[in-house]
Amino acid sequence: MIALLLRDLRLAVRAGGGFGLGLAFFLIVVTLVPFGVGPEGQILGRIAPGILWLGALLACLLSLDRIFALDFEDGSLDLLATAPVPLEGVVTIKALAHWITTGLPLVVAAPVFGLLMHLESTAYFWMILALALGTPALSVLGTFGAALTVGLKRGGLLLSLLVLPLYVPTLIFGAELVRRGAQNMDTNVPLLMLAGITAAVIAVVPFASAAAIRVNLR
Amino acid sequence: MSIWEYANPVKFMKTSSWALPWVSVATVISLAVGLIWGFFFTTEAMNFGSTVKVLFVHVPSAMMAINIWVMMLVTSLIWLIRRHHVSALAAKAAAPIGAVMTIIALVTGAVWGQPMWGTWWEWDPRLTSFLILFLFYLGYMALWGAIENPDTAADLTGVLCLVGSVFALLSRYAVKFWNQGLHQDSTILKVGEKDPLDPSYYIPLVICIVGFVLLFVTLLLLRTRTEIRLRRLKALEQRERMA
Amino acid sequence: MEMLRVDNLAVTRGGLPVLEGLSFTLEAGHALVLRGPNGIGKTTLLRTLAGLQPPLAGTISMPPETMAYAAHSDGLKSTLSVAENLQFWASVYGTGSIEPALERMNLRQLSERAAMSLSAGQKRRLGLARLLVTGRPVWVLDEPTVSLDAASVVLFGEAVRAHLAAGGAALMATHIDLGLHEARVLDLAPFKARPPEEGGIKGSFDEAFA
Amino acid sequence: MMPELGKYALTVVLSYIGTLGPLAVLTIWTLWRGAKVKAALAAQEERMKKNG
Repeated sequence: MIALLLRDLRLAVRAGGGFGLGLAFFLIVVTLVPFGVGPEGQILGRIAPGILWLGALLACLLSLDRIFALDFEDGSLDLLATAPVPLEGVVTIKALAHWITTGLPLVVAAPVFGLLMHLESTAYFWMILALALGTPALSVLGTFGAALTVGLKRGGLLLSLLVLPLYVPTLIFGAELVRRGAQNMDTNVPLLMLAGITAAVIAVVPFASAAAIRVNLR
Repeated sequence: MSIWEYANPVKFMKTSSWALPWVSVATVISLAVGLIWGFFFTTEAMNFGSTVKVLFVHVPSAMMAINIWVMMLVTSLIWLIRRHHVSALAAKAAAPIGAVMTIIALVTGAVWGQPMWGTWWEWDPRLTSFLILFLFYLGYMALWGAIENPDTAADLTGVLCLVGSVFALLSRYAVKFWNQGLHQDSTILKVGEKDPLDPSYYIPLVICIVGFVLLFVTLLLLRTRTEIRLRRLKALEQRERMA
Repeated sequence: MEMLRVDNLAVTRGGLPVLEGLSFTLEAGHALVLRGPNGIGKTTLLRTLAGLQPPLAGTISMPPETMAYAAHSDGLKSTLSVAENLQFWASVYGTGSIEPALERMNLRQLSERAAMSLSAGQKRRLGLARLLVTGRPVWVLDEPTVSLDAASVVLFGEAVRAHLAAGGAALMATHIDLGLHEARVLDLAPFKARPPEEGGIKGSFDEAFA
Repeated sequence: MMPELGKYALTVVLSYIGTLGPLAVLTIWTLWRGAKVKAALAAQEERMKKNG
């Protein structure tokens, strides 16, 4: 299992900027938004949590289709499925590797991007907390979408259509947590919901993903 | 005699071809009676004016939009557990009907919202939830369309339907939390409470709901028959290629 | 010693039966070559044996954790080195050192090279080394010599012979000659599934449609 | 014949059109596709009977 994680991380690094790509994309989104809505700091500050969340969503989506596609093409997925490791574990590790290469850098870099977006100073802590709690769910749900579309030639667009509706609860509670936190309002409900969704997703969705992979390899 | 006998395609084709004329006639009658009654013979309501007549198309379509997804969830489960092909094909056949019902609910809602709330679209929890439901329908149908192998497609869409159902519910809760909204609560279940729907609206509404349900059954039977034939056609073509 | 027994097996591709009534056994120290024209269902059969898809009928019996499956492609990661590729599979199968496998397949000099810079023959040797590090006795190989030149085919034959001599067994599917003359050959053509009208086994959907 | 709808006439009529329109399209599409597939299946079965 650890060997698989190390292999995936190593592959991501050698494929060229495994960690950097998501970040660069995130930076582009953050750069483009002021061109679209105007440079006023007040407006930017108000929409900053939403933009940062949307950026995280899209950056995550960007690399989803490669989670299983490469292993499917070169036959390693067949070999992994016949190897003495549970496929549920393989799927979870794949999601973890995806999170480490896309989600984690975003969490770490969020303060910098918050600065660019005039994020309110009270919101920084909540922004990082929300991203740290929410992005693992994005990766695990993304693996599910990738598992459904692994055998398809042009699965990219379909993958987005399948995965994005599943992101709605995480997005809502994540953005709401930042908004409420920044205004010193009660944060219990969104905090618990965000963490609860992530925990439940990590516990249950890998079984669905593994089932989908098995069906696709049949 | 078990209910699962109807899951046999041959038995299903026989039974459905016997049932179809009756169901379609009942559909036409109930829809005609309900809609004509609702459109021509109901009076204006106190705070809604004549827009209350929208009730008779808006409420049934909204109910069907949700119920069809629930029906797809049940048939998907039956397929995943008992491997009855008709069940999977019925779920496939139901999805476009559900999507159309969702569109109707959204369109009539927008048309009704314009005079009542002064806007065509509001990011109200109910409206937003229906939009999300529509996205789920789209994703489900797109996945069916994208996969060549019919059994693979049935399995994967079944799993998607299960996961999607949980997230549709979760989104409903999240959206409610996110925005408290203008939409009033559902009126139909308020009978006996302090603000019940006037009986003069209640009867045509029930007839309309029955009409929509029957219409769904008719279309579902027709579409499932088509899907079974299509499945048979594909199997024959494949066999011909192999021979 | 019997490593694999297949009884009255029927397999499907895309929901339609392709092979039926197939029975054979494979003993330790023996190789069995499955022959037949393209499309007869060799790959489908091997995938069924590997547990990637369920059989339509019949039974497959073998001791647990004895089979190593290799498909058309080797599952090699081109950006990883030879040693890294092998080390990964050794950890997955929980076997120890990769040194003996490197030695046996004559890959020691290449062990630091990235897999993408290997020739086709070297890649196949790496694929065989992967089978060695699994430590599994029964090799199930799908078209193992495809895209290999004559010299590499000889090398492949030697590797399989050594594996058999060490008490292993091999099941291979191919439509060309492998150069393994001692191997038993099983022609799959007689087991081609007949249409249901002629008494052949019914696929899942035909069955329901009657 | 037309009921008195007052200032909301457009709303009510639009909503009924917005309902019956999509339903009609869906019904026609369903029937058309059903007929097409039925014919295709009949043709296929006929051909396979002839050939073998």
